[in-house]
Amino acid sequence: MDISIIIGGEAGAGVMRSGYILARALVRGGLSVFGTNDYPSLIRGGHNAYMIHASDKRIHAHRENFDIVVALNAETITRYVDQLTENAAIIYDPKDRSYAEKLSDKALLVEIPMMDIVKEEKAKPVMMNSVAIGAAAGLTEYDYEILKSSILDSFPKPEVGEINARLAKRGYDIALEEYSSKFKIKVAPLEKDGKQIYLTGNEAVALGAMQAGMKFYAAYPMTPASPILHFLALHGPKYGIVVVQPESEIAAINMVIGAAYAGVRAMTATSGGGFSLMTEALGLAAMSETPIVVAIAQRVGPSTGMPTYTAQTDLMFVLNASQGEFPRFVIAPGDVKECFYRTIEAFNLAEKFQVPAIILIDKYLAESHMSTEIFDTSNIKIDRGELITGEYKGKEYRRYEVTETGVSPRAIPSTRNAIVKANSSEHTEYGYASSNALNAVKMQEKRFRKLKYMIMEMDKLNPAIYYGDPQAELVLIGWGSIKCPVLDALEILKSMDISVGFLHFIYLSPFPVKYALKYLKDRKIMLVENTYTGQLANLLKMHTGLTVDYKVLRYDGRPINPSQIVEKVFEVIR
Amino acid sequence: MDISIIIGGEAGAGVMRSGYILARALVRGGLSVFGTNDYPSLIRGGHNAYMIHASDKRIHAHRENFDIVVALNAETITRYVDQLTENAAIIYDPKDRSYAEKLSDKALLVEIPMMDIVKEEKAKPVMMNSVAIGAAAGLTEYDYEILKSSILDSFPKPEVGEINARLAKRGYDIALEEYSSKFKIKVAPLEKDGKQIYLTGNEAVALGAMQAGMKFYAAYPMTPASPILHFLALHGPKYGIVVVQPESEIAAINMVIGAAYAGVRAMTATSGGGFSLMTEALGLAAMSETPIVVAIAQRVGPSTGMPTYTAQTDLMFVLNASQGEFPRFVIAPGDVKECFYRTIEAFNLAEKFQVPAIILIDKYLAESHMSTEIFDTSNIKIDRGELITGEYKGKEYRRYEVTETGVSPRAIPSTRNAIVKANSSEHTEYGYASSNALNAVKMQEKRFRKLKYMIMEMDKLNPAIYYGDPQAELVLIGWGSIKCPVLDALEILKSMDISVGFLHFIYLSPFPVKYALKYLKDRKIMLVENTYTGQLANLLKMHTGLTVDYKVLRYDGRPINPSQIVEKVFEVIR
Amino acid sequence: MVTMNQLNTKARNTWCPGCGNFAILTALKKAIVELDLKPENVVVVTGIGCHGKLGDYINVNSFHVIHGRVLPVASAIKLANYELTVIGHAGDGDAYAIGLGHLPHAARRNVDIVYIVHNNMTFGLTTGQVTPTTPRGLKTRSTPYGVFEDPINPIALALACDATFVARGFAGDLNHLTYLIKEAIKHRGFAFIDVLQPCVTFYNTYQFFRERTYRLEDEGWDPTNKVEAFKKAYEWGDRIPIGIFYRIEKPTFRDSIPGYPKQPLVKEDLKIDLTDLLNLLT
Amino acid sequence: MVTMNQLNTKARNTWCPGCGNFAILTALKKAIVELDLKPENVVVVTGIGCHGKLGDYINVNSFHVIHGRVLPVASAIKLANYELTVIGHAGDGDAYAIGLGHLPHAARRNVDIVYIVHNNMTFGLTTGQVTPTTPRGLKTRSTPYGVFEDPINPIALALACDATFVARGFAGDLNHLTYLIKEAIKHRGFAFIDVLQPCVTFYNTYQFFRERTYRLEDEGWDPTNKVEAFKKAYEWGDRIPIGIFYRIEKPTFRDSIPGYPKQPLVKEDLKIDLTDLLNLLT
Ligand SMILES: Cc1ncc(C[n+]2csc(CCOP(=O)(O)OP(=O)(O)O)c2C)c(N)n1
Ligand SMILES: Cc1ncc(C[n+]2csc(CCOP(=O)(O)OP(=O)(O)O)c2C)c(N)n1
Ligand code: SF4
Ligand code: SF4
Ligand SMILES: [Mg+2]
Ligand SMILES: [Mg+2]
Repeated sequence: MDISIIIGGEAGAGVMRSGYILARALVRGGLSVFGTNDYPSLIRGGHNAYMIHASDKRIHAHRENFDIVVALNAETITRYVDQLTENAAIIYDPKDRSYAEKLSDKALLVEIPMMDIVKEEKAKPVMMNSVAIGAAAGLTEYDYEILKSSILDSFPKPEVGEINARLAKRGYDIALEEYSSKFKIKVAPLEKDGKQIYLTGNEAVALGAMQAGMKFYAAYPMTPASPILHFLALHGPKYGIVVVQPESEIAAINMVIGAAYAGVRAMTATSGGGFSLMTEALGLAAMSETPIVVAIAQRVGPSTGMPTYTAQTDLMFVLNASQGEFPRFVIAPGDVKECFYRTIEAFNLAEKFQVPAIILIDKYLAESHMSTEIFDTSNIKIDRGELITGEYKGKEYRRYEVTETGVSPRAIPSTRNAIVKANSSEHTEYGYASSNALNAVKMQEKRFRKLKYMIMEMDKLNPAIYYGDPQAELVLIGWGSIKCPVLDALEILKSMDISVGFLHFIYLSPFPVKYALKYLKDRKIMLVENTYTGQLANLLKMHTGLTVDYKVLRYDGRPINPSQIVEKVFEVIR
Repeated sequence: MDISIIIGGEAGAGVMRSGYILARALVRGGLSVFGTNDYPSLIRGGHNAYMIHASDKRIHAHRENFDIVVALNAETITRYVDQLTENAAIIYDPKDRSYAEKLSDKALLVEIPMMDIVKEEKAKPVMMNSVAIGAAAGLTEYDYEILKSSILDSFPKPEVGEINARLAKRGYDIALEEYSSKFKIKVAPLEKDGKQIYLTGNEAVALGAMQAGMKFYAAYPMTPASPILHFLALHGPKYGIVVVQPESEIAAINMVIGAAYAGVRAMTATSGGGFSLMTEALGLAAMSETPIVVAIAQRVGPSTGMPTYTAQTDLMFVLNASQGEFPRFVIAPGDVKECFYRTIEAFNLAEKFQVPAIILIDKYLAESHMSTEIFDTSNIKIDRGELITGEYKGKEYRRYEVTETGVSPRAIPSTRNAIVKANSSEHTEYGYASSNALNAVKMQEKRFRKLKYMIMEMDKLNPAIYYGDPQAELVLIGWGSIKCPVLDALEILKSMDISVGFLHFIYLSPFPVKYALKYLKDRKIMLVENTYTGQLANLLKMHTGLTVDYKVLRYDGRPINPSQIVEKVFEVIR
Repeated sequence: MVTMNQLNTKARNTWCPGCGNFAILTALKKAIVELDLKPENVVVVTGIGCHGKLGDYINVNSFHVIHGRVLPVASAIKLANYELTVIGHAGDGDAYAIGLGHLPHAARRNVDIVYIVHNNMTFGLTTGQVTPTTPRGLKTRSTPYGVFEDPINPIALALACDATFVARGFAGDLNHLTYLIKEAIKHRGFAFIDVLQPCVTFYNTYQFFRERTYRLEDEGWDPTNKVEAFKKAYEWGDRIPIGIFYRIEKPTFRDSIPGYPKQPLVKEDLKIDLTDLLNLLT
Repeated sequence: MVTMNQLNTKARNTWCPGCGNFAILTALKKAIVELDLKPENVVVVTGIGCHGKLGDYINVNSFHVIHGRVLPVASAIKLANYELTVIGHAGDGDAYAIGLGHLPHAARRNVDIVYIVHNNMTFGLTTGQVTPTTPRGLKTRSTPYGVFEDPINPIALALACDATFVARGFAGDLNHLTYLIKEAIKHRGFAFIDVLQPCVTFYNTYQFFRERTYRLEDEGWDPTNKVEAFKKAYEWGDRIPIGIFYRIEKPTFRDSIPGYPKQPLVKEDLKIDLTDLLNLLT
């Protein structure tokens, strides 16, 4: 069983929420579910969509075609004509019948009197979306009780949940009774061990930060990173986490640096434009060796670009941001699970090496929901590196003591017998400003000596992961969220007996050279990336000399589809 | 004749000015002169130095050892012991005799009663520096009248010039009479055609901007770029140029964008930290296709680093700054002459392609003075590209009209029959915001279509210049100010019958791939760069696959010496 | 003479129905029509946010810049070509959060532009987070337990920044707002208007302000006394004043700039003769 | 108890002899000694400029940050560990040019820190350019024909930003300055002190201010009336007031933050149990 459903309507019609509720019901049935949205940068009136891909096998991405179109308005009916599968159905309200009728040869027309039902039940017009998702569930003969539980748990106010559940039931019944016999795909809950959760990359990053012991979060809203702020503002206070929205991204990152200097784990998140404003302070963190974590959710640039659409175009920028040279971690998780665990890793690495660590995601990963087994938090390790609190036992504390690893013992203010002098200027071991040439060499080499140890540590952390046929001639490469469509593409290709490999880069800095050489040498390489220029290809060449042979690129703001990858592989293999 | 003189003293003692005056006197004598400074980031008390390298042959850089040390204080006497040439002399005041005497076997001791002379002449103590440079001139038997002319023209107030000239004469006479016979190097003016000017990279960039027709300059002070602001603030108003110092670098670049949108040529300049703050607006310029010029004078990072010292560490940052992908020009002139002409070029290219153009220099080039033939301004071309003023003759004006070259006709506000809509969001041809997928592709491709034409244009402009033996097995590469020490190193090597080549990159974006391949394929390559990581090597590999074999790097904030290069070549050639 | 209709564009308006931005747009258009300005000589500079889309909806030159940078861009457009009428539109997030650092400087320089802040007390376009003007206690997406900072007072701030024209408008009072915008355009110098703009989706303040606002002009307010204006700026309760709090004349930025040529910069010849200057460097 | 001598460091002082910064440093040290603060519990955050070197010269924790960002860094240090005494030192360029956007926000939040602005009316370290407090007409390196903008009024601005402690000091009046810094440290909330600091190299104002400054405290000034304080802020002529213009109590930022734990953040356990939260996501 594999089904793809799209719910569409006007911005403000609750498209995303109802899509989420339906998807969540499927998740609760043990299915593997991926839900993603498509919306323009406006509050009301534009077209919004939520796409659900669900399967009884493990899936990782959206599908570009749909088995069910849930049309909350007329526009939705016609918008996806070219993306209907053979046995598709369209759910719509009778008021939009004239649009639907034109498609009678393309899809099963499932007319549900949503507006009437809403009126009869004295509900708000916007609640027609609950009727609609009820109908979608009914059409596939899914278990209504599970849908109901999802609805009830998704509205904070029980009375509201109840109404919506009632509305869904009405849509459910009509679809089940009048249409389900004509619709081929049936969805049934699975018997499966272990609870699943259904969450976005943003939420997973937020949870990872919480689990890592972050106590201070400051961020200025910016699509698509704002939900991290919303999530932490809502849930942080219960866990003693201070969450503030300061006056700008510049303030945010400088606050994070201040908090980290004072000894708490701290993070900020933003998108490219906000990160542009943070570049100067990123250098401050590096020079003062203050461990901070910055999460960046990319969107389409340049400049304001298309704020609600996805891209991977900030890679080279993030790798090279800020004046001067310093080592940094840039970590790009590929799905929600990785978002959680890699964020924890980022906090540990930042403190262990006293360098900035950047989590690099994109709108597609940040805002897509994925089902995943509930996170195992029993084994989380917190490694604060060479942190000194309470009292310094040595003789005379030097914040920038030159050591073999480049990492200096890090006391925090209030430590007895230690005066902690941090400095953005080049400095002596004590932290006093110095422009002495020998000192400069000593300090620059100290900071860069960390790199060797960072690489050693990274090499233990699966910085790049290989999937698929170990011997494949053709290896796809990609980073971050590209994992999602590629893994699904791999499955499709496998089902066609085409075997390729996939090397997924999670670390971009330091660059996992060993892994790249091990898996890519003497293979044909195909890059898959949401950019125009193919940045990872440049990076790979720079670090290893290896050249990418083929590219699957996309730069219209939409995520790459598994089928787009499959097609390109076809083209190449022939 | 080749001489190297260092003048040292306390910050505030007028070291730089007196060094400049002496150097200028040599320039007026037709010599080839290079003058550079070394000072910490403070106003009083630290040690300052001005180094003069002069020759009757063309030279391009400082020398790391000195024939004359002009010591305005005791510290200077001892500071350069290890850098004295065989026949060196030290000029000092009797009060510091005890320090000098220890060096009597290392140098000719030229004791000049500078303080006494100043007192006798009832001048200010700081004016002892004029006595000192007079003595230096006397020691080398240089023409006093030329020195006098340099002094008189270097003080705005004639009376002050007169006193200083008198003081210099007294130093001159003593040195000439009592010491010159014991000093080997004699400096004499040359008979030479054509006037020379003596100026810094900063001044040359400022002059280039003026000559290019820049009418608006906004900049926030930042070492080592501030002198551009000072120069333009002083001289701009006479030429109808508006010069403002706004509240921040963010304000500066956004002002420049506003002015450029309104139709005037506009520029800002800064160093790495300020540029960090400009990255967001750089993307605005790119997305709105507003032609701006940004000059960046690099200094040592990360962060505040060593503000008054030199580095080339911002290359990768500048090439990749700002979110999203867009073409840009990054041009790194190698000496003052190139600063002038390439800045004019940058303005033309920015307007022709409606992209940001960046002039990338560094403290060494920005603040070093070089003698050069007076700029020929008779043939300067101003090319404003597809600018429309007055009246738009077409039907309905579209700011972002899609064209074959990617460049759209650019009307400015006030143009009749044209409404000019510029936008940082992705937009339609009219400039209205749009997140339509097809439109996004169209626009991203339009902007990147320019790249092809930018490269074609670049290829005509000597984007990388080859020096030295055309057949050399070993080719040095470098960019920007590296040209200075390398050209002198080449001369030294030639005099030793060692022939190497040098490919000097002036354009870093677009990268001159053709030139790189033409001159570097199948050669041994040695990178010379003021960085820790060797950024050009990475860039070269990324763009051409070519690998650098050897590196001469320096990251203590001091410029690379010709002799450092010579040594490395030796080491390799053996 | 341009008509209201000619000021429309083909762009589809995506503001929420009922949004206070419509009134600001209409008032602006009316001001342009009534002052008989030529569209090609008007430039609207907008920030990022719902308000920022205004440029798409009015047929004059426009520049949709980046978040918080309306003032420097607008200031320089005016310096480059002072024959243009330059009107900046910023959101309260834009103007008072990320971009607040520019306000005191534009004000003290007395740049001859109009600065209209669409103050809906929320980050509209990013779905309703707290801004520096959101009242304490209000639950927003980023302050689910209520705003925990005191808001700024834009009028007091603009006064302390020595702006030469300081006004407050209300999007629910179109005629008065039109009047303010016209006066602001006519003012020679930096004209600041904070407009109370209900956001029907995230913070609908229509009723609140309808019940409380009154026009300073109706009470014979004397807008020449800064200390009195400052006092007035703190009136915020049952009665909330709208109108021109303060207005004086002083030289504009351009008037003060040494060497500003006799015509707009944009008309200056690009060719200059540097011979004299180069000779100074010999 | 710490002594003045123990507050010295080994770093070589590179301020010009006679610089006003020396007095500010001394006043700060005296305040620390007199209030009997433990050096390890004091953090000094400094900006970039001559003033920024202060951290090198005092033996307490210090963070020499980047230009203009003293306030966000200092604010967060305090939030992370409110047992620390956090004192920000900024230059007038730092505080009033590039960093001015942070002032209104730190003020309205009432972050419990001290903010001392070394107002020498020049960019000292970059060799004397105009800043937002340089008087009109003065010739500087970036305004060789005289400053052509009106300066800001830091006191008026801080008042309009609703700072809860607004003072002006003079580096030529060490005792008074020490008093101000002590009061500022004791103040629970955001304490702003603009210090008139002569720069002997680029703008020597010792005599000018010596002749004009007088202490508000000597005149029985009542620092509880904002409008009066605002009026006073504009007194700048033959007589220039120094002292505490305004001072009130209100909850600090930390007091207002929902969920701030019972102890400083820095003492909180990093391990938390997310089970409940994860269950919400099933
Ligand atoms: C540098 C930067 N940070 C954040 C954003 C995200 N952003 C877009 S609009 C907006 C807030 C808009 O609020 P406001 O200025 O009040 O405008 P409104 O939508 O309310 O009209 C923000 C934070 C951005 N575009 N750029
Ligand atoms: C982002 C950035 N821009 C510019 C500079 C250069 N800079 C260093 S100090 C300074 C001005 C200092 O003036 P002020 O803050 O008044 O301090 P003062 O030296 O007068 O104490 C500037 C502009 C910088 N360090 N960082
Ligand atoms: S969200 Fe608010 S400000 Fe934005 S368009 Fe809707 S009503 Fe207007
Ligand atoms: S330049 Fe001015 S502020 Fe800086 S140290 Fe010297 S006197 Fe002090
Ligand atoms: Mg708003
Ligand atoms: Mg200053």
